[in-house]
Amino acid sequence: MSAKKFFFMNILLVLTVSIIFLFTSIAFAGKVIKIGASMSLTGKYARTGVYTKNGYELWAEQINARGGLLGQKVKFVVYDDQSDPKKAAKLYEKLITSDKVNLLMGPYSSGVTFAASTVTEKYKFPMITAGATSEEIWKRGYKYVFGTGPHNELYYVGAFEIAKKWGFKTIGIINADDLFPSSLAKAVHKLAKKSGIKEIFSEEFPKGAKDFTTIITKLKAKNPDILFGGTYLPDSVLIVRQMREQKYSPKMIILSVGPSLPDFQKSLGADANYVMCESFWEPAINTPGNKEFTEAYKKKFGAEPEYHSAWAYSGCQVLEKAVKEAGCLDKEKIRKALAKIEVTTLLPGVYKVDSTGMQIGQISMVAQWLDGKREVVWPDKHATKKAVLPVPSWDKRK
Amino acid sequence: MKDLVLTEIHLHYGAVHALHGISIEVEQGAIVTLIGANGAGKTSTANAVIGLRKVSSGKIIYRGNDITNMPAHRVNRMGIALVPEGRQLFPLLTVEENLLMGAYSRKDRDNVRQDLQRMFKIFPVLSERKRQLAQSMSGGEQQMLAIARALMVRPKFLILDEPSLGLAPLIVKDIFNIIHQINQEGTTILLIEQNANLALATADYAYVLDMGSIVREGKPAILRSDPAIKEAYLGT
Amino acid sequence: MSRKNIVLGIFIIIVLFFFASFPFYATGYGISFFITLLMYFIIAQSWNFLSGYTGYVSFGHVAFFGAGAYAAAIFITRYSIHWIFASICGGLVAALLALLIGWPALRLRGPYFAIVMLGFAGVLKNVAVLWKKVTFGGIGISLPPMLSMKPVYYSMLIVAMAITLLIYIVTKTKFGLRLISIREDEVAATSMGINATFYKIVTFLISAFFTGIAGAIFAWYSSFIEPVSTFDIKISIEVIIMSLLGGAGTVAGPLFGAAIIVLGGEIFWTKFPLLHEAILGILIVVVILFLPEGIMGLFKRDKYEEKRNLLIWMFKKK
Amino acid sequence: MEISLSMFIQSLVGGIFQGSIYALVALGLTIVFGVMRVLNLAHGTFVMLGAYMTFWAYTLFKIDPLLSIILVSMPALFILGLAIQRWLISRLFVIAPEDFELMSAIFCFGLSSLFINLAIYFWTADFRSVRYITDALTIGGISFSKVRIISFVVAIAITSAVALFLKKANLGIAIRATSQNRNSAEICGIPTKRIFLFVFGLGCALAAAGGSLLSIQYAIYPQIGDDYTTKSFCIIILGGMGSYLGAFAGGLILGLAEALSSLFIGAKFSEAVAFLALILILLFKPTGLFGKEGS
Repeated sequence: MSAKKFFFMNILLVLTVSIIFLFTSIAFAGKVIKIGASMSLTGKYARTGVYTKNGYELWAEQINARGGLLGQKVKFVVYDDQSDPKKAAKLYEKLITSDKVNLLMGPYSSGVTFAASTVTEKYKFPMITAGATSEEIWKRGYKYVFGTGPHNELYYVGAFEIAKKWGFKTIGIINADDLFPSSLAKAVHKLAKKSGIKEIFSEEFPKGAKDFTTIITKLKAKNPDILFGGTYLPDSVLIVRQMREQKYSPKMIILSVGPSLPDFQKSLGADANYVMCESFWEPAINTPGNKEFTEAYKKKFGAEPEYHSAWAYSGCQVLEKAVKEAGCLDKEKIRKALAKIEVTTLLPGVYKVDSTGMQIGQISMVAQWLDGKREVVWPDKHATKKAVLPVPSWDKRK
Repeated sequence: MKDLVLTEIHLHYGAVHALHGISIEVEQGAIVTLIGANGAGKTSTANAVIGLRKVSSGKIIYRGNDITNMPAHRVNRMGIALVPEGRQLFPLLTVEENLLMGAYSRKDRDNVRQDLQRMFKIFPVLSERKRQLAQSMSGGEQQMLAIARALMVRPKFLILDEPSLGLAPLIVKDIFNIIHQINQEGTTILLIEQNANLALATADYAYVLDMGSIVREGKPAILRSDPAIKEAYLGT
Repeated sequence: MSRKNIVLGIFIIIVLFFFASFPFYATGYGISFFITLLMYFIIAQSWNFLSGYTGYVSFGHVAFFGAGAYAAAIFITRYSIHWIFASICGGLVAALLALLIGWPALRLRGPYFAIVMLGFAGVLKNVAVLWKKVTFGGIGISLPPMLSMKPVYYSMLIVAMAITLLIYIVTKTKFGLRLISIREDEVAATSMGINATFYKIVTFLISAFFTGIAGAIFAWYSSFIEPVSTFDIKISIEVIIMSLLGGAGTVAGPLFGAAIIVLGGEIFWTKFPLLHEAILGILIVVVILFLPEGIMGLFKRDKYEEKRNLLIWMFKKK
Repeated sequence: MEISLSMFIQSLVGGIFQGSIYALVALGLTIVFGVMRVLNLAHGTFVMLGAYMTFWAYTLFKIDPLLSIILVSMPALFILGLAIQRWLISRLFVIAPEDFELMSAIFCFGLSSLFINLAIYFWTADFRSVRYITDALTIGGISFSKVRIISFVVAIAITSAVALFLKKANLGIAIRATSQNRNSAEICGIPTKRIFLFVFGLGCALAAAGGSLLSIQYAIYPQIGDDYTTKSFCIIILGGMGSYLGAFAGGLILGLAEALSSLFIGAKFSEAVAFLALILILLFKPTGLFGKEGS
């Protein structure tokens, strides 16, 4: 054995000993309630992950100002999962066993939540998700994961109501091929069937596709009344641009994710008009506490809140109610409370879950870009404008 | 006057000690030859002079300038050109482009054009094929091209590494005629050859290299009569 | 037995004892951290076995990891096979794929083989996305929840020990020397009567098999797999860096490398949540440029001497 | 579904437009590989940096995106390339001459990881876009997006300029000479180290030009280049590694193959096409479609 090797061996020995201490040391238990979550602070969901974290933090600040939860201060322990499901699973393991957190909130995105929930289930630790909507999460018979926000199948209920009212008959569905858009497309497929709208075109494209010429050419040939796109922001922008180039304009356009972000309009300008999308939350809607939330958010973070923050905040509201209902931090009691309570939050509708923990009470609104603004067009209770349909053809626009 | 003086050159390839302190002197205007068996260190010597291989110790002086471990492209600018072993052409460049590259370091572009014509005159075969890729030519033609490429820089000192290797006797004769001609026009020549008969017939002075050391040196006539040399290198 | 060997032996026994007893006093996080570490041990060693010993550098080892994971997930969910058997099946599927791609691809050398493997991982990822009937496409496969970590931990440990032991044994036999002779000079090796193709393919199969098993156990451990993160090219690169850092073509090198990178990642990523990947990037750059002595083995050893010893050895045998 | 002639032509046009950008980006990669044997896994990252250069030049100083290709993104990345070659990659030649290709690949991966994450850190992961010309021409029922016509013209112009430079200019010939035989180039008086500097800078600048053209067509984000790295590798293998004509033809072929496969079998297969082409070429004709057996 060379001197170099021997040196390495020594280093390894020191490392192993320190690891033993690292992982076996019992976390210091303070007088605060620790709420754990992993969040996509870097990686592909970095942006939305940060919004979600902001929502959590704002709630924590406010509840501490109100005197805390069960009389104790709360504190978030948030780690970066790099938008990687594998990392997130490990982090929940860490939060539960090493940090010994008292409560858990979910990570961002369905894929990450999938992985995280397998860990929380193993430890029988209830977790409220405020960033995952794929119903697949609740189809596994898990008992400890509770959804907030409308799940995929509820995203476009309103949109189809509108479509039926206008008498649209056919739909074309295109979507990116990864988890979230695929499951949205599946949900839309079901909704269309239920509403008696015929699906005459359907196609998947690789995530990050850089050219939609061919898909749009095909859509144009089939010419469905409604175009649904399961998209992210870059694809949604590109699809609208290329639709304009090819002068393709279906009677109704619904795209996911992209149009619900302000960048959509920034990138497209007037071309963004008439595109519809789901909307979980808008600053202007009249849910209880919404105005105060928006104000507080602007004050704390210096920017307009995105729906992710409101959603995260609402998830915490549910957690707050459930803990109060349970009266203690016992996981089983909290789980039982989560399964039966109904909570009004910032989001439209009422928090209510079915027997699997899947959200059924909160609804998704429908928004449409009109004159450079995103307006709520459904449900009537929250509507700020009436939907403008059918979408005028490109040469008739201003 | 000495053109090139090598003093106590040592050279290593990794753990292999290729040159064991060799010293060589080349008189201006002469043809000096370096003979020896395969692996004796002949190409290593050429590479050390031209700057492709770093020497571990020793000095290389060219016309009073220290060129030890100078990068090859700068050695080239000092007027030393190499016709490398195995030709080492640019296979996917045309004959003309290969020649142009030979004159890359020259600033006088007009004269380069003239020299190009001159090469075509000396080597008519290249003129016929100037648009062809170098790799498409026969071995003899490639050797001509390699020599012509080296001449394009108007060298004052030319090193030829195994110019006869793998060529038919008739072509070898042609090439050696050209070498003589170049020498007569005033270029000093260091000729590295395995074919000792040929080399000794051409050169003014000779060194014999074996296992990385100079074992003998002298006028060709004297070396030729040496029984040991006769047996080892001249095949008689 | 020399004193050094005794020290080494004691050291190995301590390390093994530590690994074997770890789950009894560690937290869940500690165990899951070590499962990840062991997983990287396996993949890095598998890569090392192929690339460190034969010189065929694979940039797409994640292909076998993903194939193993998917195969196991499919066996478990469709045919309700116990996960341990499914893991072995996963390894076999990976080996089968290795045969399929290796037979033609191992004729290529240098950058071409590296890139064909990169492309192969890309193809498999696309298969996982497109072959919806079996893989459920982008939606992924969710498996029954894994309720106890200890069996997963010990199976990873056993596989990691197995591949390490295998490499150790191979280096001590003619088989290993032949692999090295292929790495050093394939033409010469062939001319000495070594059936290079046979040795390369066998090595490739074994390498893929173990990587596949690691993927399969991982699938069970994480209970959910989907194409993008399962076929993440980063895994391929990470194991290469681990092996290089520790020393490719050595028995212990990749283990050190994996330990340093996994542990380092863990530390950086809690300390610098926003910059840790940039730090990993810097680490790669610095290690390759400024710490070449950290890169032992294949990439820094004195090749001339080694080749000479090897040739002497080969001729003696003849 | 019935495919009409106009649909076919429309996808063909889309494919060629897309392919021209692929060709431009791949040309940079193939020059760098051909001359220096660097497997530049950071090539797409330079595409991303180029895109951001154009974006910032437009946002902060209102510099026209097309102008900024020549004024900002190409020069900036050229200089970055010089610096990387001068202080980093040139050391690799010394450290790992035998395993240079592998080491350079991993090294570049590290570099790309560094740049991407710095981009996320400083510029955030937000999607950005330059709003440029957005309308289209319609000729005989086929629409031609103006911005893509412009991109096509620019891409072809830059590609041909570089091709012409490599073919005719003395420095261009010297670059080719260096790629074929570095030692011979040295003995001919070509300063190969300086050629390497120039070549790596040129490779980065070409990536940057591609990035600038992306920024006027798409929303850009820090990971946008990743696709271009893998696709460029597919292209240069398709065309023959180190072959300039091959990179150009390979780019167009890939663009067309993606468009036509999405027309005839479905868009979801368009990504797989690139990888499949890569594998098939490597297995059956490793020198690529246009590769020549050189030294």
